[in-house]
Amino acid sequence: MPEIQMRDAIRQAMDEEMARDEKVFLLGEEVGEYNGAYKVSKGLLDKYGEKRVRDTPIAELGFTGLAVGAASVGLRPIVEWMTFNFALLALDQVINNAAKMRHMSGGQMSVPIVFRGPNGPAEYLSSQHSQALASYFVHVPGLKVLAPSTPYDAKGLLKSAIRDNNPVVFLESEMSYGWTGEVPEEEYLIPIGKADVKRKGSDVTLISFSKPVRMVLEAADRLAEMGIDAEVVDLRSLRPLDEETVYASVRKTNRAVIIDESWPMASVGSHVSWLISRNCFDDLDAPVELVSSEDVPMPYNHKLELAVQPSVDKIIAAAKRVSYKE
Amino acid sequence: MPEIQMRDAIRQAMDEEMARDEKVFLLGEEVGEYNGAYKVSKGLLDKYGEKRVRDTPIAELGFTGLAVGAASVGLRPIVEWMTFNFALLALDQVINNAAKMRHMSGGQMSVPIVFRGPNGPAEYLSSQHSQALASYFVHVPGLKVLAPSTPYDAKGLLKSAIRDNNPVVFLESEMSYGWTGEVPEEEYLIPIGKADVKRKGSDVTLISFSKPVRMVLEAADRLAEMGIDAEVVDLRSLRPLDEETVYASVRKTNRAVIIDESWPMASVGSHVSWLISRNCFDDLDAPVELVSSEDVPMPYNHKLELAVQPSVDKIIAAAKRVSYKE
Amino acid sequence: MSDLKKYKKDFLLKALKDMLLIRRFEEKTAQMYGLRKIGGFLHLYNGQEAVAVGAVAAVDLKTDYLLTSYRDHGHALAVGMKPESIMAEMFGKITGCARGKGGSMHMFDVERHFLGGNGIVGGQIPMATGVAFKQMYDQDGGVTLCFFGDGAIHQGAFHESLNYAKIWNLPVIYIVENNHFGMGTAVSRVSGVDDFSLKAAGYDLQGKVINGMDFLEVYEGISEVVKDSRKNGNAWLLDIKTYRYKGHSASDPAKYRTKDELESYKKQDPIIKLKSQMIEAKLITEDDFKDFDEEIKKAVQDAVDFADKSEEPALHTIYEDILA
Amino acid sequence: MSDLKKYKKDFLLKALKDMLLIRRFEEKTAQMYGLRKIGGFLHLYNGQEAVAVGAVAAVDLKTDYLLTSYRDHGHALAVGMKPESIMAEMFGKITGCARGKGGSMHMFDVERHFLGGNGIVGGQIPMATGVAFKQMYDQDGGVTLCFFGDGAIHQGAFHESLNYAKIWNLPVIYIVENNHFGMGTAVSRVSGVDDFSLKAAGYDLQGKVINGMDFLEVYEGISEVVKDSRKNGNAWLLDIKTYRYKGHSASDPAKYRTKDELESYKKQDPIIKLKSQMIEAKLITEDDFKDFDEEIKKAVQDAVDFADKSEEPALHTIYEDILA
Ligand SMILES: Cc1ncc(C[n+]2csc(CCOP(=O)(O)OP(=O)(O)O)c2C)c(N)n1
Ligand SMILES: Cc1ncc(C[n+]2csc(CCOP(=O)(O)OP(=O)(O)O)c2C)c(N)n1
Ligand SMILES: [Mg+2]
Ligand SMILES: [Mg+2]
Repeated sequence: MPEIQMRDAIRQAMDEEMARDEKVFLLGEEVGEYNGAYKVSKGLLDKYGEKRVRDTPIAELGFTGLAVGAASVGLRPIVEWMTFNFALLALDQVINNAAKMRHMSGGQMSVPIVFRGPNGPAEYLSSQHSQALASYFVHVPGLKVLAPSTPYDAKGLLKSAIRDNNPVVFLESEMSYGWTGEVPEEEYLIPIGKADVKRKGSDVTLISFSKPVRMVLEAADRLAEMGIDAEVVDLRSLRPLDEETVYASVRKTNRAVIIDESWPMASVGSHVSWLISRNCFDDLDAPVELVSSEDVPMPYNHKLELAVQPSVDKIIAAAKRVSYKE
Repeated sequence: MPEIQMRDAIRQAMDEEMARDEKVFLLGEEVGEYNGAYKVSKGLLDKYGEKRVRDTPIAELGFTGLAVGAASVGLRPIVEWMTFNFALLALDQVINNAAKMRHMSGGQMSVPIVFRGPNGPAEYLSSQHSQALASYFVHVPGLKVLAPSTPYDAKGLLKSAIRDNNPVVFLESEMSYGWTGEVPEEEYLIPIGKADVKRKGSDVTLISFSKPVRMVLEAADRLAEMGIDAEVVDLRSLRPLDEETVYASVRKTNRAVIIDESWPMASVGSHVSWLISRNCFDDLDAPVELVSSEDVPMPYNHKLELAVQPSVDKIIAAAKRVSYKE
Repeated sequence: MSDLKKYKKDFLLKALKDMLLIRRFEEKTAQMYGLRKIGGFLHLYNGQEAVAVGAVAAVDLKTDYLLTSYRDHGHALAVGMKPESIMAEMFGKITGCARGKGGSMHMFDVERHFLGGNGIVGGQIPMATGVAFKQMYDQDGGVTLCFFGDGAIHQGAFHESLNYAKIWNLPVIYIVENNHFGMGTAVSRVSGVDDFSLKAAGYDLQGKVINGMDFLEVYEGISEVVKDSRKNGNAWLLDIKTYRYKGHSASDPAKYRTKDELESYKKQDPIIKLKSQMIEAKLITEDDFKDFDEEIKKAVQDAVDFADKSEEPALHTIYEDILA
Repeated sequence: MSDLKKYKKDFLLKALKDMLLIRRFEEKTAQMYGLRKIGGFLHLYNGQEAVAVGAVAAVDLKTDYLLTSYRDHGHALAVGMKPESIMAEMFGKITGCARGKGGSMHMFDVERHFLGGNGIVGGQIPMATGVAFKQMYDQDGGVTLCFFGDGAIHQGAFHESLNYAKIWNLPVIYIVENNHFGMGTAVSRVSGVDDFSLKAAGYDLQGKVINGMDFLEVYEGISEVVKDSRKNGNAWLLDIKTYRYKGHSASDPAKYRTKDELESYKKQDPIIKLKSQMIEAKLITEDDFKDFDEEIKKAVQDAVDFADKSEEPALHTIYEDILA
């Protein structure tokens, strides 16, 4: 199988779906002539032309709402937000229109649209540019939310997202665009709503999604050296959430650590932590631990910004804590 | 002590602080000539004039950001959002500016501002107008978030909020503006960051904030008739969160139910549920239960909208469940 | 002054009946609100009838689309939605157009190309721009009518949308339904300009002011720009001056305006005006008018009866209509 | 053409030196980025120097305020911030103006009335409007300069702000620092209008186009409107045409423009221009210039040395500077 970068996997998904269905089009800042701020859409303008690959002005509320409107009459837009930090400006159109149209119309409307782009901290960007905002979307019924961690998952899930008849928020990550992984040449889809056990283990369940999964797998390798056999569950789909896969693992290991790079309060991480606490109450041998980012805005200084985020060491410490092996 | 309405308590707080400090001013849609969409600011325009009570155009991002700017150079704005549903349009200015200015400037700036207005469902308004969005603000470091449930708390907390040198989000509720309660004539302040035990009890801890607290107290009365003695903790301050008061109660009752009118996923309710699950792990005799709104957009039909939200019956059922008395 | 004689009787009669239906429907709706059959916010359209009816007459909803705000009953009726389905929606019944999910602010009829009914001031403006984007994308010859209030024009969504409409050549007609107030706030208190069509130039678009108290002026004014928009993909910004007779919503006593102002507009009532013109032109008689007014009142009462008799949605429907 | 002779030598010399400091500083900054002493996004100001320096010369930062975007080094230096504190900030050191929290995009100096350094395109526009609101509220005679790029003008925040400035009479000067590109996107590809000052009329404000490649034209143009704004509380919208010599950020090869275009602007370089004018007017000699260029280069090198030698912030500082 060819090894390709995450950005290529995402582009392949868009490319294949654009080739398959001419209702699919891409819009966003710098997606065309510039080939994408992070080169995710490289070559798509050349291939599909200006009609289907649209550079927008810097007016997020407008192009997001425009895409919601276009989707509601049969097009299938892919909205690229240059980063999710800027999506705060567009949130009203996502929450009050995309997520509500079907409901308010009593099922008459549907809004087949994908909102994608990098979420979460990159490097050296300070606090306005380094926010992991998954919880803002996961909170809201009427949306689906995906957060893949590998090129394989990204491609398969994005293709499903583009074919889905609902608004799907697709969280990528600037730091992982360059990560490589195997992606088959033949077409495949990954169904929305299924978590993936990325590593089998019996002593503790480590649960994560998006960029941190790689770090979690590294922590699991280190834990193995210490005699702790960790199972790693990659949620992949945050809404709907595959609770069963999570509980099955925790019922086996009796211990869980959630790793979420967002702030802790009212986060996806703390939500999953509670779900396990409640639904695996009799199976848990230790409290569920959450390794999140510190509850602070992101500083620019690199040492500080690393200290703020989850790390292999923090994950190991939490896994040892729930294993009572401190 | 005089019994006054919630709306009057909020107005008194604004009135007293405006009288005390001429840097304090109020702005928002219909706060002046119309005396407030829900009459919370009634009489303030007459008393303080147009300089300090400003009717705005319907442009939430603009007036919110304008107030953030004014606060950053020494004024103390109170921003009234007609409802928090419309605050989604203004979120960028709250999250990326108000909550970040101090941080990005290395402590040079401060932003003494209050964002207030009704949050959560009212009645017969369908899904765009019935969202409980506490988690969007609680998620974010750099903000404080308050959610009082009585006129007394509202007044004392709002006065503290107006005097605070940080951005404070103050969650009210349309349905409770008419609720009455005792408020002393002499001046008082309630410190930010302290929960309040609204009812003492020994069998189960019911934890809530804002509008649902009243319903929780009603449920507690009904539970008492059934022989279950519930303690009711009103969080009041969601960020910072008074974890100690919560844990002290749960360590006594060994059982907890959280009641939060927002959607369940990545909510304040599920966060507090996890905190208790983790930090009272050895004290809990039952899993922590969350009574939230259903994970659906709010329908217009009244029976349906009531069915979607927490209710006395749902709270009782949850309390019985954690007491193993189903 | 437009010339009545240019038009066939049927065309004018339909307009008159459509406006009257809206008026009678809103009167009944207000009554039903008083009886608590309808809850929540109720934004009535009395006085503004010529705008929705004139606009709809100027387009073809087979290819064209229409979006508006929460003040949407007039548009719903103008596009041909059944009074039954609108009233039942406001009664929260399963037979309502949105199965009791939306209420007064969220009328939708996708088949008739009426896409709501948006409760967020200005929220429909980017969406409507996107509907026009689809029309441009498919080159299907359609145009989109985007209605919003004078209060909505200060929203950022307006500004961003007009620029898109210009740079991408989108066939969208932005219609400020300028009833002079956003809730209790007079236009002049919150706007630097009186004439909103002035704002078009900032986007290199064209603008126009239209008298919204006259059906034919609305119809002709919109027809003209629709033709241009359909042919050349030009977007337009129309400031249609009108007036709402009732408060902002059913709970608003409207103390912020004078009786004189209200009366002066009522003297220009679009229904009375078209009616008188048609009687003068001998196209109808006073008796004809009375007859179809009775018919319309009966139709409205039928809608109430239908809504009354309809079932409430079952509880399990709260989990429906969320995902496709 | 403005007349050099109207001005004192000191005034012109300060402007020349300020612009040169910015140029040399940015050249060094680019170098430091190459050496990975600086990380993240780095938006250089080369070519635009006359705008910040001309504008700052036209105001009094004891009463006036200035806000800008992430492309903020030029403004930081123009208001008089020490190169040390700016460079140290970019090095992420505790001696930086934001204690290593902000980096290149977030320069702040509250004492000098410079309120950032905002990373959200258009995010500073409502805030600056609010700073002017305070000036109106206190009637303190101050005005606020609000800088933003040609890309930011399509943001809703722009539209909402200008309306507030008009209806509340706020003394704010909106300055489009029009360098013809928003990242890789030429103005003409995303804007319906070429001349942004046109947009002022939509708010009943006044607008003006200014040549941003000439210090005196900027200075005089802004001085004039500042006078009006200070006196009458009028807001203005200025479209100042300029050009950035470097890519959007340090990682951008800027393939979206031609060498010719770049060269044509470099021929109008504001520093070379003022220098030649001053030499011609015999206010300075070529040698004078070389001398203070050396001094400036040394000052910039001192800033680097200072930044290099400064400490990184301690880990516990991550919990600081969040709440007051
Ligand atoms: C974003 C937003 N802000 C505020 C409101 C509350 N609100 C509803 S209608 C209205 C007035 C709108 O006035 P206008 O646009 O002139 O429309 P009209 O009601 O006159 O038809 C306001 C402030 C809202 N629904 N959405
Ligand atoms: C709201 C928002 N959207 C997108 C970005 C990413 N971004 C940063 S700078 C920039 C281009 C801005 O161009 P312009 O306003 O012309 O300013 P210039 O960089 O030319 O000074 C973009 C798209 C951002 N920072 N904020
Ligand atoms: Mg209006
Ligand atoms: Mg630019």
